[in-house]
Amino acid sequence: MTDLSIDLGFIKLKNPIIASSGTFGYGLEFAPFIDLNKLGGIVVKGLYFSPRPGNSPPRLVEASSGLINAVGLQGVGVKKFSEEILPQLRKYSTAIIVNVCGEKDEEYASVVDFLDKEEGISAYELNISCPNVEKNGVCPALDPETTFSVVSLVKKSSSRPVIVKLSPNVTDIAEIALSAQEAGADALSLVNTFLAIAVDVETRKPVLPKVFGGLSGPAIKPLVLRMVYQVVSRVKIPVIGIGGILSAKDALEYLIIGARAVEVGTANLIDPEATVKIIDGLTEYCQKNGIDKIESIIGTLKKPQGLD
Amino acid sequence: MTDLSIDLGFIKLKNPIIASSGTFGYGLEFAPFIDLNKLGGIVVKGLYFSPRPGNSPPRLVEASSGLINAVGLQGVGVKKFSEEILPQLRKYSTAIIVNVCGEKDEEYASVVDFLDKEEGISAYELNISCPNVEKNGVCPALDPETTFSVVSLVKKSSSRPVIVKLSPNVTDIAEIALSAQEAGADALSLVNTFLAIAVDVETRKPVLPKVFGGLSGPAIKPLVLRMVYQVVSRVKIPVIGIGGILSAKDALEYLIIGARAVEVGTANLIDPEATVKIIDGLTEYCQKNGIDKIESIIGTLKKPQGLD
Amino acid sequence: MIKDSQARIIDKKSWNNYYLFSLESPRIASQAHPGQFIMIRISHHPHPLLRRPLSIHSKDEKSIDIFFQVSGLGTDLLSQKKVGDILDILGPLGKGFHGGASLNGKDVVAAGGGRGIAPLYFLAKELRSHGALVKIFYGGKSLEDIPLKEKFKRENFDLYCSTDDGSFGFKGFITEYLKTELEKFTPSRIFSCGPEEMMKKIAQFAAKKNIPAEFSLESVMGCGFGVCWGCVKRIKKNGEEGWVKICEEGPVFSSEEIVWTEEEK
Amino acid sequence: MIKDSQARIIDKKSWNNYYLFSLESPRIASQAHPGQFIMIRISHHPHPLLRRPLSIHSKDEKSIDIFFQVSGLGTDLLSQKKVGDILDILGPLGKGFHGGASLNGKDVVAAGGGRGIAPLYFLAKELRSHGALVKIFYGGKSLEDIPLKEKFKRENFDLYCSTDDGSFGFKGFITEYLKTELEKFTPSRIFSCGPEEMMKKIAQFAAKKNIPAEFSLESVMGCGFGVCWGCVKRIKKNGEEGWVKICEEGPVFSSEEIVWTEEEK
Ligand SMILES: Cc1cc2nc3c(=O)[nH]c(=O)nc-3n(C[C@H](O)[C@H](O)[C@H](O)COP(=O)(O)OP(=O)(O)OC[C@H]3O[C@@H](n4cnc5c(N)ncnc54)[C@H](O)[C@@H]3O)c2cc1C
Ligand SMILES: Cc1cc2nc3c(=O)[nH]c(=O)nc-3n(C[C@H](O)[C@H](O)[C@H](O)COP(=O)(O)OP(=O)(O)OC[C@H]3O[C@@H](n4cnc5c(N)ncnc54)[C@H](O)[C@@H]3O)c2cc1C
Ligand SMILES: Cc1cc2nc3c(=O)[nH]c(=O)nc-3n(C[C@H](O)[C@H](O)[C@H](O)COP(=O)(O)O)c2cc1C
Ligand SMILES: Cc1cc2nc3c(=O)[nH]c(=O)nc-3n(C[C@H](O)[C@H](O)[C@H](O)COP(=O)(O)O)c2cc1C
Ligand code: FES
Ligand code: FES
Repeated sequence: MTDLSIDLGFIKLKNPIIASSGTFGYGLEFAPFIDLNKLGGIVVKGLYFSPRPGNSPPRLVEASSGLINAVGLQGVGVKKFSEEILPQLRKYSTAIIVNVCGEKDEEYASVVDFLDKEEGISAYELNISCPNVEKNGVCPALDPETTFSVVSLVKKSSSRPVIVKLSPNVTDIAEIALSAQEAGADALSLVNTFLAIAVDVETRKPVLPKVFGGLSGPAIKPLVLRMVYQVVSRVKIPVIGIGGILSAKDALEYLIIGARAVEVGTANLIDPEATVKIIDGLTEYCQKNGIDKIESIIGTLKKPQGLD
Repeated sequence: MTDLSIDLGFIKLKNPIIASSGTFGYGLEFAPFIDLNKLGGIVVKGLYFSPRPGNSPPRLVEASSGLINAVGLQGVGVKKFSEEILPQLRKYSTAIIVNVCGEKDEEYASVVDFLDKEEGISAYELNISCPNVEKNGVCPALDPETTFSVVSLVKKSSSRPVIVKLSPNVTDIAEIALSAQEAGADALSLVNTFLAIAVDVETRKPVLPKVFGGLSGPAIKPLVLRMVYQVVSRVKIPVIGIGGILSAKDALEYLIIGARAVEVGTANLIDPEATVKIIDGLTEYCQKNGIDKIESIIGTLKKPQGLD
Repeated sequence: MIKDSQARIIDKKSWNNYYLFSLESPRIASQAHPGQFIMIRISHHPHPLLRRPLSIHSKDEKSIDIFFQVSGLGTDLLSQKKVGDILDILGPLGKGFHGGASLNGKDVVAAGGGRGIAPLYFLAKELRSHGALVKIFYGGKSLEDIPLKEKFKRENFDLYCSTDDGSFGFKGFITEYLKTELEKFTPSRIFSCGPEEMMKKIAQFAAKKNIPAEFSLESVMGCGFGVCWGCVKRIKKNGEEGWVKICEEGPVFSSEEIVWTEEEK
Repeated sequence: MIKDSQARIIDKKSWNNYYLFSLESPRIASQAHPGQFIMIRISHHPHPLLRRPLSIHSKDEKSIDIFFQVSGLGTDLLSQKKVGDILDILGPLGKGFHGGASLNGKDVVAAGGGRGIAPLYFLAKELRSHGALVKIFYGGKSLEDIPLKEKFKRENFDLYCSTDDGSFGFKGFITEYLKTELEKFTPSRIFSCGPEEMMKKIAQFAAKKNIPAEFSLESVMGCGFGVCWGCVKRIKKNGEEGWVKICEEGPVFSSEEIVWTEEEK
């Protein structure tokens, strides 16, 4: 029997496969396809305090091996989430993580405040990295100071562990990571989508009505692997890798580099069974390679030593 | 007759299609495939002052809709280039641009010094953005100050226009662009490759011996379009777009956003006729859409105005 | 609403740019309603990434048909599949058209343009089985774009064809043809699927004449089962307007529900 | 060294994981030398992006053959192409094997493992046409991995087969078989293509016995025609060691030229 469990310190996961925010709805939508109890965790769709209307369509455009989205975090708000969705989600034995959003630092804190009263949440994932198309993609995670400010504020009011989700649209992601760690982050998740544009050459308009969107999918994987590599050697808290994972092989690349867990995003849209297939693929890999505990491969990348 | 010519201020190009550095050899290698006189320009392979051995293999790994390379700028050095290659290249009536590299600011300047004596070069492209795998991807273009320093030094010694090639691995590429402009850059080219990693999950080694490589190809196009968009509204000098151009449609996206020319890179490896096909495709597009001069579509992206 | 990862292509027909596939899927065949759709996985490689939505064109006991036009890479790759190939599909998805028994003995119109005809064949057969008298309005750019006209004729539907270039039937848009004909009779309901401009026009004169109408909307779909929030359209329900996921609540909506917007392509 | 964007597949054979295609290309057929290769464009979509290098396996008046093993996505997609499909290829590329006329009447060995056998058929035929006495050493994991053995036999080549599992011929690696046989005769030259470990071993005992040897190297290739500098191997020429583009200067090098390195996979 292969042991796929992973200890993040503040929480133990059945396995390192977590469904990522915004690509897994509120979780329940996947119950007809897969046994949710099999997942390491579920990050629900980003929650602002109040319901949000989202952006006007088109909200999606396909790119080469990728997807550009500008959904704009349309969602139900904390109240409806707590009353209608959480009670159903709680029944599953998997880690429920809430993706917390805010226009201002205070909104993040008030979402956490509100949810702290509810049972059945394992951790918060602070979405400080959603490329806000209104503000040309600006978000707190672009800067160490704004990162520090929002993370420390939330940590003050939160009774639960806080995972901070970083943005890839920066020069030195390790610098932001260190800042989040200093502000008290319990873990980091890397990364949210890459700021992107597509143009319709026939109409000469941007395909997305507010020009910008966020790129996800296989196209970004090599870039995110690099960012995880840059961060794991600098921080002490666990890192969760997110970007372009379609298969167990993709997930393994992240784990070997040093991510202690991964989130699977766009893959869920293409194949609602993706997470479970990836979990099965991890078991298969471990069995084939005589690995008893998947923990034992984390961060085992054989780095070259002084080649010419 | 469609007029594809483009005025960059310091030079007029036959058309906006330039072959990008490192993917077009020293240019001559393509003579068996295409008529080099048809191109807007050719940027030759990156030149350091002295010949360079390059990195140990494997140097390439394919990614999703992309290519990761760690060639390491193996090359012949300025002397051999001037004596053996330039005399042959000069015969073609297309803009010859030399991609100038350096370990230190002074090396850039000495390459330019040396080449300034030679005839038949239209401009230099300052490669301050090649992710140097020895230094974990660090390069001058990551920082406005190091950018300013090397650009102003080179501008002092150069009798020719200087195009500054920027890196995508930054938070705010417009800031770097402004810094290069302030230092005297005559144009900007966006972008060099994205710092990337691939892992072999069977051996648990990085696929590239020095871990890092640079991602190019269609995967990066949506990200580079965004960067060009961010830069063109901030600078006065012309911007050349580079990234993932395989077809005329791809090139047109860049031109419509505001790039005055584009460089075609990885596409040359896949189809040595790519540049010429793209030029033909531009003519076709113009004819179909009743456009007499391609100049007239540059920067014509219809930006949304105050949608809800 | 679940997955068939082993739906075999058991028949394939084609006319120029248009294709008709029969897919073996007893489960979907038994559950499907007209106006519902499936999401097809085109490739198992990273590009093209997303599934593509296609309407259920008709159904048999154990199989469903899809009818599609090659519109880009995804449909092009799909068109190259052969009889015997296996497709991975999700469905039946969405809610489909309404009405049915209540239309017994009534005149109804099903108006489709180009590939928009796809769901209307299934709908027309179902409506007739409920006793409705179905008139099909079928428009295309040219004779080549109305390849299903024989099929509708074989089934003895009242068929009104138009082509923009006049190469077959009424010369002009199907909306104009319909408008002309509506001076002669007034259907109890209009069902329509096709380019948004066409549906908008039909909605306008249906509203003027007070004919209830239903439209099948299109949108780029990320998932097809309600989790990505990518497919929204402006919809008014219970007096409230908002962005509604058409994969879940639609793709079919009534005239009163749809807020036709300028921004839509 | 130019392009054929219209090379038609005129024949296709397969054995399990191995495929043999004949491609119509009079130009390449008239120019090709053994050991040269072509670069095939697998798809016209953004993924997989790069062309794939395949050796010229044999040639006819108007066509060339390729013989390949499915090793990943590119070769998998290629294997699905059908007779009549059109391929876009570059070639003939590289420099190929040396020797020829000078080997008239001499014993020579061509040793290939797995897919490495591909260029050796063309080579063996050419060598024989120059009067050389060619012995083929052909190894694979199992009987399934030496599908060309019948072909070599039909052409009356002296054939020595080995399989790792002993399912056919000598049980063990082809290198061991060759070593054993080399106690009985000494060829004037050894030509080899296959896994690097195999070639390294052959190079070692060829060196010991002072037999000149040539090897066809593999590498990930970005272009195949010398512009990306991606395909380099460590090569010693005129006393100087450096990274040399094998697509241009190779892929065939002699024992003395190759610097076998540890880092290579
Ligand atoms: C519910 C639903 C049912 C449909 N039923 C049918 C059908 O039965 N027969 C049929 O031929 N077509 C149908 N379509 C349209 C079909 O899904 C698109 O033609 C197809 O997805 C285009 O994919 P592609 O890869 O070929 O083109 P792409 O290269 O992806 O795009 C070509 C063009 O189509 C647009 N497009 C891309 N995806 C969609 C999409 N999901 N919806 C609308 N436009 C899109 C693009 O913006 C672009 O302009 C349906 C669409 C929906 C939403
Ligand atoms: C000059 C030359 C001639 C060749 N001739 C033949 C031949 O005649 N028959 C044959 O079956 N194979 C031949 N090969 C090997 C063949 O090119 C690879 O098997 C093929 O490119 C793999 O592509 P893929 O997409 O199927 O696999 P991928 O998914 O790309 O890769 C599968 C595995 O192969 C490795 N690989 C990828 N590209 C190459 C490459 N260009 N060379 C070596 N390894 C690679 C990858 O690192 C990976 O481990 C030749 C290679 C070279 C360089
Ligand atoms: C349609 C869509 C909606 C998303 N919504 C959210 C969100 O609400 N909150 C968030 O933190 N990330 C959101 N993301 C980002 C993903 O969680 C993930 O970080 C990103 O897609 C990269 O992973 P992938 O390549 O596996 O998709 C969204 C992504 C997509 C494609
Ligand atoms: C194999 C290879 C070698 C390259 N060498 C150089 C170089 O010498 N100098 C440089 O400025 N850019 C170099 N580049 C970057 C390209 O010029 C270009 O900026 C990048 O590939 C993005 O464009 P593309 O997506 O069209 O390939 C190289 C790229 C590749 C793939
Ligand atoms: S297509 Fe994903 S929610 Fe409708
Ligand atoms: S494969 Fe590009 S130089 Fe050899």
